[in-house]
Amino acid sequence: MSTQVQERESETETEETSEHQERRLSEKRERAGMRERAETDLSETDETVRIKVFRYDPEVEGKKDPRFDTFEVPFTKGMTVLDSLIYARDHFDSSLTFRHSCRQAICGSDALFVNGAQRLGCKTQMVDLEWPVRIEPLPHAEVVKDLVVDMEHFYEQMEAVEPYFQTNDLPEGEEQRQTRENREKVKMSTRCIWCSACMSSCNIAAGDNEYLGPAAINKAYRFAMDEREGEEMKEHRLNIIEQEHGVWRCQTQFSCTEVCPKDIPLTEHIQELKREAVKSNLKFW
Amino acid sequence: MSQSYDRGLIEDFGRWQEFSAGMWAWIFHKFTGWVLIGYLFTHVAVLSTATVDGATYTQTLQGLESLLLVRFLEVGLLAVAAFHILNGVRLLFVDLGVGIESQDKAFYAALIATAAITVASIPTFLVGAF
Amino acid sequence: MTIHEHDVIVVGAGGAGLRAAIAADEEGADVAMVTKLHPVRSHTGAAEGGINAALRDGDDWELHAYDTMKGSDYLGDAPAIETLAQDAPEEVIQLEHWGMPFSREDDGRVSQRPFGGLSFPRTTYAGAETGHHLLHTMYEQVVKRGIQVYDEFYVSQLAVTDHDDPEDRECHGCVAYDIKSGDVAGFRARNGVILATGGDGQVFDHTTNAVANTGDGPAMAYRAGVPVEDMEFVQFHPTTLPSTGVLISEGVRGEGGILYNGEGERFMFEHGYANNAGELASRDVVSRAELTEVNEGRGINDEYVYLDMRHLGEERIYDRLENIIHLAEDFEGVNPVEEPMPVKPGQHYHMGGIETSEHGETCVNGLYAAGECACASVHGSNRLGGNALPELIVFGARAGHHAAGRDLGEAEVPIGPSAESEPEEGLDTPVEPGALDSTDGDVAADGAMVEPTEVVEHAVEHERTRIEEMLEGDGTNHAEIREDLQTAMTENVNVFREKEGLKKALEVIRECRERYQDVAVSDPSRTFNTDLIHTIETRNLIDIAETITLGALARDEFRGAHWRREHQERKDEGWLKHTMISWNDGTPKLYYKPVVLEGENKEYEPKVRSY
Amino acid sequence: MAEHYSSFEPKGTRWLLQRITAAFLVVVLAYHFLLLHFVNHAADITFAGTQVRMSQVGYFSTMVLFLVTAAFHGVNGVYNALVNQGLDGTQKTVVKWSLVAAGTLLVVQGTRVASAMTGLF
Ligand SMILES: Cc1cc2nc3c(=O)[nH]c(=O)nc-3n(C[C@H](O)[C@H](O)[C@H](O)COP(=O)(O)OP(=O)(O)OC[C@H]3O[C@@H](n4cnc5c(N)ncnc54)[C@H](O)[C@@H]3O)c2cc1C
Ligand code: HEM
Ligand code: SF4
Ligand code: F3S
Ligand code: FES
Repeated sequence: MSTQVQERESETETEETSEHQERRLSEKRERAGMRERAETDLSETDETVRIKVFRYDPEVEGKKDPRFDTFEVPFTKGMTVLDSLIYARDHFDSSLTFRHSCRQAICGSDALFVNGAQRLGCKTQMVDLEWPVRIEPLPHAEVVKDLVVDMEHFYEQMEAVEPYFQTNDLPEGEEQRQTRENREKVKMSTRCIWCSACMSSCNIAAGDNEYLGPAAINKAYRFAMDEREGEEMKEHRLNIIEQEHGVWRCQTQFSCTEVCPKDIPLTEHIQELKREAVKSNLKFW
Repeated sequence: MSQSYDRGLIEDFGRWQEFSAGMWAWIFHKFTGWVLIGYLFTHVAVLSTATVDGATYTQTLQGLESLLLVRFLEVGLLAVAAFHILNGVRLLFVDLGVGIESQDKAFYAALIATAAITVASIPTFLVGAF
Repeated sequence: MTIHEHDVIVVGAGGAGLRAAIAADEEGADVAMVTKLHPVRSHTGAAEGGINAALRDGDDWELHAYDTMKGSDYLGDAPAIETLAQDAPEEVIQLEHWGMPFSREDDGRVSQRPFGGLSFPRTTYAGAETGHHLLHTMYEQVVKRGIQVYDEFYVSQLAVTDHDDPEDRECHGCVAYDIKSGDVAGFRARNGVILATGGDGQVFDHTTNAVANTGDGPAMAYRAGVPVEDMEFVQFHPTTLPSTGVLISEGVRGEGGILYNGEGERFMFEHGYANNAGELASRDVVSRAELTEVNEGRGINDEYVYLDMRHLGEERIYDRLENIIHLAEDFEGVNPVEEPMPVKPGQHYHMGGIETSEHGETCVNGLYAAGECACASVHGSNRLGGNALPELIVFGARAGHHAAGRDLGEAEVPIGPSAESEPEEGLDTPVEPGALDSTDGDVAADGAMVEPTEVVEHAVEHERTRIEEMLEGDGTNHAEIREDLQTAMTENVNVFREKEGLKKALEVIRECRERYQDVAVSDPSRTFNTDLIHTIETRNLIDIAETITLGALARDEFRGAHWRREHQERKDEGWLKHTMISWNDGTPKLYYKPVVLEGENKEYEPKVRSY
Repeated sequence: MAEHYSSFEPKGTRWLLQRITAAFLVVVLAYHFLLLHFVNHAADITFAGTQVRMSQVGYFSTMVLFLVTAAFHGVNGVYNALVNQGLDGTQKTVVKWSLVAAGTLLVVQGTRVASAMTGLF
């Protein structure tokens, strides 16, 4: 026989489930019930789902004034919001524009405003929503066209926190050591996929354009809490997030934490940085 | 270059139906905070009658207290203060990173407690007003 | 006309592109990245499993090389494989030094785990999201170094001179469409262009690849004269969710998950596909078994089979396979604790690609390729799990260094049409493959034109006209063509391959070409016109699909991921050679190039590949 | 490497003070409400009664401290709220100093009132 590769991948890391994951699980269990109901309803009624999609194109007559278009999309089990958009584009209107790529909640392209909440299109099951489904571009961002918003500002904020590892003493030819606890501590913060859902949901970020925003602060947290960077660098990092439009702007609205598709406890991270900043300031008094 | 369509401020608060617990808590806290500082200024103004003489002071206070409206406003003030205090405590816990996962429950608890305190205090406030 | 000028232009910003850009920057070159997606959106982020590197005592690069050669079914080139194994440890340590959050052992060192086909647990990982961390860590370095990134710029053509012999041609840059503004811009590369455009899974209708993985790099390089290598070797994964192609890892079967057909039979045993290993048989065996069941009418909805893990018990599932619950729920709407998960085979990785040496060079001067779009070749006919990520960083770095001028010595993997050992003659194709008529414009300028900037300008002009025509014309929508192409490929060129099916596929591909002749974009807008982008991509898919099918038709043996119904055994006698296809200015030419089995210290002996 | 250039970080400090004053206010405000609405009904307040309470040094200083903290907490809160809504530039400076003035005024006037209540001065 030619190919008898025993490809055994054990992709799951045995990690303690954090409280957030716990919460998410219980939410899932609740939703399972909701789904059953939705499905039984479905089999009896029509098999299409109506989506109302925000349309805007600065160049095209008739689309210069924003409007909503309605599409009737055949429903299939397991259909996500993104699937419905793809269907509408490929079958009804090829000019329907939205960003998407991975279809598995890892590229962060398709954060949308779905039925009044920031969600990833590819990770939102139609049956979990109320129909008709209303799909809009992310609030608090400039719309380029249809569902595409300008991400430049978000990227600028992300890049303002020196989002790269910096350390002075690296061992020659081998890795730096890091304790499991420390890796566990930064673990959630490293999961960010730059989707900008959090930023869009935060009212402070909406009002104060210079506010770093939850994602960028979380990025800063990811490095500030990484023991490999050392104490001195941590001070430097705290100075960055302490600026006028840094952590102090956060009013613990928790919207960011609610919408983050990667379940990152953003508010908690921001709060921890505030405490760290206060502590480090106290040291010098 | 394409120009972009900015949906402006309607986005901010036009969506209040969608707000989650943390957002409502933030709004209420803001509102109650403003009421309280507003009250503090008025309060000091009223009390300033004490700088004229004792009689004016007593007269003013009792005069105000005899107004039914003021009695009701006082109940309102208590409600506002109670919420601000309770949610303030919730916020302090959030700041300390304690029980962050239950922040939404804490907000509901604060609301309920505020209502309870307010209702329970009505007799005390209104006594002798009628 | 906008022309941006840099020393090195990297096309694509996934793992390979980012590493290449950093490498060029390390050499002091002025480097820019041009990418159709913002770097962090690249599909490298989807990789979960890990990165193979011999880091520990008891392991060494020679073992890694040996495993890889064996895994490749002796179709990998030894110098490339050895380079991969030798450089991987250093590159992985480099990633760690850039802050990549690897999983850790108690002593604080990075964790490694066992993986299929490896003789040592050398798969270094970062949770179940290794690719995500790799991608982000390297993008962070790009930010730190201030490397210029032109994101949401779609590269649609290379600026290559049109000398008759591809080996005389030179690449001076590329043309990109600025998605946001609609401007067609030229990119002039003083030293070199590095293609790192990733996979091409969209050739099939069901894939674990991203929607953006459309094989643009290989298609552009191919049309510019660079041969593509081993295109028939496409890896399929047996357990992907039917509606999205999201991968359900082998972990489920590893923990005891069972496959059932529509009649409730445990078919791996009951229908005798793998009486010993059952569900744990290798990827290709399981994939073929699933498809046989479906084809013989025992599938569910004529499409998929069930992967059931309910018997493991809720507790064990939550404990070991929690992420699977989320995947199934989020992407398929199925709660695997309560119901079985529907699964079917999906395209996963393309071993073949742009022919390169182990320095990433192609036969066109100044044109490099690295990552999944390239074929160095390290994976031969079958990629081992965990070997793609090291490929990105090792060959990405080498291409970057070389393009920026570092001397890496003479390459040992021969490249270019002159490496031909024998031409393929008499391949029986039902239709003529290749271009329909004039191929004017595949290469940028006429031979007399030597001024590099002019070559770029010429290419820009050409693309402008092409785009203008598509925007203004009236005609077929590409989506239908793409759909038919994908369906035909999945029907005929997936894990099951037989002569008639392959021929059928070639006919459909030809039809698609014809229909593409009068394709037009219905969205007239210049702003973020994804309709236009997808239309251009579809052209690339057609070319790639054709090379895959031609390769598959030519190779009448069973090796690695390539299985032929009529030829179910490996034929080392005649087939220890790479299938090469060169565009040949519109009339594709098939030929073969010998495999290099001569390593640094030893010659690899083809052995039976059993584990 | 950036040195820690400032040992007194105003933003963080105000944030911290806002929390500290809040913690203090919880206690004092609750006490204040209980005392003046529940123990002594507001309607029964007379200058004489106030004077008795105010003449105790402990009570007097608590009330002044209450005033100062509440003034800081309230004014700082208002300032933060405005800044969060995007107040910037000169406007911000103007608001800032107006608020400082208002707060100071409040404290000064409040202290004068409190002194008057003691009847000592
Ligand atoms: C689900 C999944 C799991 C995997 N797991 C593993 C694993 O555990 N271990 C492992 O080793 N490998 C794994 N692989 C394989 C590996 O992830 C890929 O082979 C690898 O990430 C490809 O990287 P790349 O840099 O070549 O391309 P990509 O990361 O796909 O990047 C391509 C880049 O090219 C750009 N681009 C494409 N076309 C154009 C154009 N025309 N113009 C401009 N820019 C363009 C894109 O914007 C993108 O930035 C997995 C793959 C998948 C799909
Ligand atoms: C009694 C206990 C009190 C507690 C526990 C408390 C707590 C808090 C906290 C924690 C904040 C900060 C919110 C934030 O920045 O996120 C705040 C804001 C504020 N507080 Fe209080 N407070 C109390 C009393 C008062 C009093 C007496 C006043 C009035 C003088 C007041 C007025 C304000 C104002 C105006 C704000 C700003 C609200 C805003 O954000 O708009 N508070 N309070
Ligand atoms: S923190 Fe969460 S919501 Fe915000 S950008 Fe990252 S992944 Fe998206
Ligand atoms: S929503 Fe905004 S206010 Fe803070 S908690 Fe999140 S950043
Ligand atoms: S498509 Fe990638 S995150 Fe949704």
